[in-house]
Amino acid sequence: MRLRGSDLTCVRGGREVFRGLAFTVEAGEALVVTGPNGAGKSSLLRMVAGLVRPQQGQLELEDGDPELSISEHVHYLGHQDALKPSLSVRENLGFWAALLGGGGEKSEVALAAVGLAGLAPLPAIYLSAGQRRRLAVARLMAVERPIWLLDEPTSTLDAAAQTILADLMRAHLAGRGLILVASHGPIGLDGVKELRLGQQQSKQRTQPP
Amino acid sequence: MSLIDLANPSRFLALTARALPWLAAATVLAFAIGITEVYFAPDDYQQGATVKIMFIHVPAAWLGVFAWIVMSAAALGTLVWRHPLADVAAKAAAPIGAAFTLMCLVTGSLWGRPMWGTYWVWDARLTSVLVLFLMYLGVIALWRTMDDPAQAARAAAVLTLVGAINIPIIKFSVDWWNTLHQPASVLRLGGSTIHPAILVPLIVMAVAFTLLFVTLHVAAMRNEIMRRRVRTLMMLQAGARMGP
Amino acid sequence: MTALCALFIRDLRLAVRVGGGALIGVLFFLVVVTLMPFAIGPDLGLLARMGPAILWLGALLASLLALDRLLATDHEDGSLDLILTARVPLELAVAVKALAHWLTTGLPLVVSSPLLGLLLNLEAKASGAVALTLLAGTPALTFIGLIGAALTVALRRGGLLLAILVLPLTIPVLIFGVAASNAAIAGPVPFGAPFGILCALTLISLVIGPIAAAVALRQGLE
Amino acid sequence: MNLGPHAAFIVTAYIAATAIVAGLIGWIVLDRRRLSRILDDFGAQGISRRSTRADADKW
Repeated sequence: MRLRGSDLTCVRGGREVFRGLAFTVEAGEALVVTGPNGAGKSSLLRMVAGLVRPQQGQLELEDGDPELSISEHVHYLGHQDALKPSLSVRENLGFWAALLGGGGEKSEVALAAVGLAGLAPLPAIYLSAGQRRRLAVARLMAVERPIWLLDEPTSTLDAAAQTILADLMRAHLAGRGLILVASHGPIGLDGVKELRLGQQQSKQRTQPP
Repeated sequence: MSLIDLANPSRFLALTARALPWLAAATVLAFAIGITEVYFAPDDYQQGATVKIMFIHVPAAWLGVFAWIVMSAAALGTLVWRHPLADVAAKAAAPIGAAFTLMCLVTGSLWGRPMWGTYWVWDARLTSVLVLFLMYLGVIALWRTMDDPAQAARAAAVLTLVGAINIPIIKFSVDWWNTLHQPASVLRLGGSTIHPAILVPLIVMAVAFTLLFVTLHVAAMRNEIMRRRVRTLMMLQAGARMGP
Repeated sequence: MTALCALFIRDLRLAVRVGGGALIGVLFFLVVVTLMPFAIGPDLGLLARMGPAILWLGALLASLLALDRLLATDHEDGSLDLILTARVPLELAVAVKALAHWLTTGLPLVVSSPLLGLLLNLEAKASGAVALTLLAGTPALTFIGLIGAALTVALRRGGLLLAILVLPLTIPVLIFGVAASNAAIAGPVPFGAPFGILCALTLISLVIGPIAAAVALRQGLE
Repeated sequence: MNLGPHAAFIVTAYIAATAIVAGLIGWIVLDRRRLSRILDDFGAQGISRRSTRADADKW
């Protein structure tokens, strides 16, 4: 499986966020998207998830399920945790597992893996920001999807949870999955490709055609 | 046993655990006497046997007002002294007051049907009770919408006190509106002079209803305290699990 | 199918839990209908004649009131993004959400309307007719409202705009709903004709609502 | 006892009043059972207000 973007241009609110962006991610590879604020890291991830339309350019997925669109291949972990405060931890995860197409038992395993098994019957309103993030991460395990799009996944996670997430990512890569991570800091993986967003634009500015 | 002792939730639970059976027994006893009195009460020369509905209708109306007074007193406790037990008292009183107000409305319309030929007329008293019912529902909705009980208590307290000031104004306006439109043929519920043979059972029933309210209110307050303990424990549990 | 079921059950749960506000609409309905006689006067004959119109207007405003929660809460907490990546057509997903919304806000209005009919001195037959037309017509209100909810989903204060967008679209439903109720009570038009049109309006909005809402949501992606 | 021509309304009024009171009592009793079960569960897990934090003793 290979995800390729070519000549991508993103315009948001009349402002050009990036232009002529190209990248390739192979199965078993992780691509870390870096750059200063406003460089378009989140926009790129949302674009792959099908939540932002590219102004120009193409996104292609080779060897994917031909019946499904790219956005139906992805796990999108955005800035928001998509949790309902009045539902319990288990109900929250169970709902996303069922909606995104996963099984019930895996949800329990996922809850245990992120250290929330003991809190399963608790309404999500009682969770701290870090615990909410863990619950969002549990989604990645509860449902199998080949492409992971993680937007600042380590923000609000403590060291232990960051280790759990890094282990999850390694396992996903070992299972021939793809990962795109937008991040400011280290994500705990070795040997990953990097895509610098701000650089590319400044390069274009310094070397005019 | 001073009021300060009562004001501690744990003490309140311990004390009411002992008091509740006695309250319940007193309520049952009062109702037994009241129902007997009602059974032997004479018919009204004008309204016949339907006057028997009055023995639940009027006490229910009284409790509908009384519960709001209790809530207002509790609201003062919440706003002035910030006492958590006052929050609990206010929250527990709202659904009970609403239920008695509903009872007043239902019995009133069942009483009115033989008198007026229709289940509802926009009679000044009944209409005021209907507005009171709506205000109860508003308070309950406010309690249900806010998650933080302390915050909800303050909001509900303000609403309750505003309501307490407004209810007489509403009552006056409705009376005025009603006399403006009132067709002369409509019979008013409840006369100004009540025969003693009817007054005695009415008072006994009012006492029985008040005892019932106190019993239910105390029981509901106990539930409310337990609900807050559950909430506290859930927050503690979430906090205790911060590690992996 | 399990995905849509899960969405349906979750929306029902959210509506009945604390803060869900499933019964706020009914409360609003009750208050609006209670206010009417204060403006019109307690003339029972007049109230009975205006009853169906009052009930229909109340139900229309009440169902409008709850609409801004239909999609906006899911947008605010990021749930809508994930629903877009689910392997179900967006049209069906929003239709299921609208259906759950109707069950928790529209149906209580229908159920409570006979009770409010009592306050307006409607006879049992008239109350029944109003309830029947509301049962047939309120789904149309929800599904037309779905379009407005999708259009205003990204706006901070979309509630008022939503009302302005949706209310003109509901005029046909109001016309035929009240007409059918009145036809059942007094005539002279037979009940069947306006009621048939009302049902047709509902069926059309059941189809158009989700499709238009899905288009609006996809267009709204930036 | 002769309730006159409107006996049905009187009986209905008393039944309605009884039903409302029964509803209140039922709600309070069921609520109490549910809450004490949850509290017992917490007790079984060894979580109590005193064991974890002192200021939680408010309730």
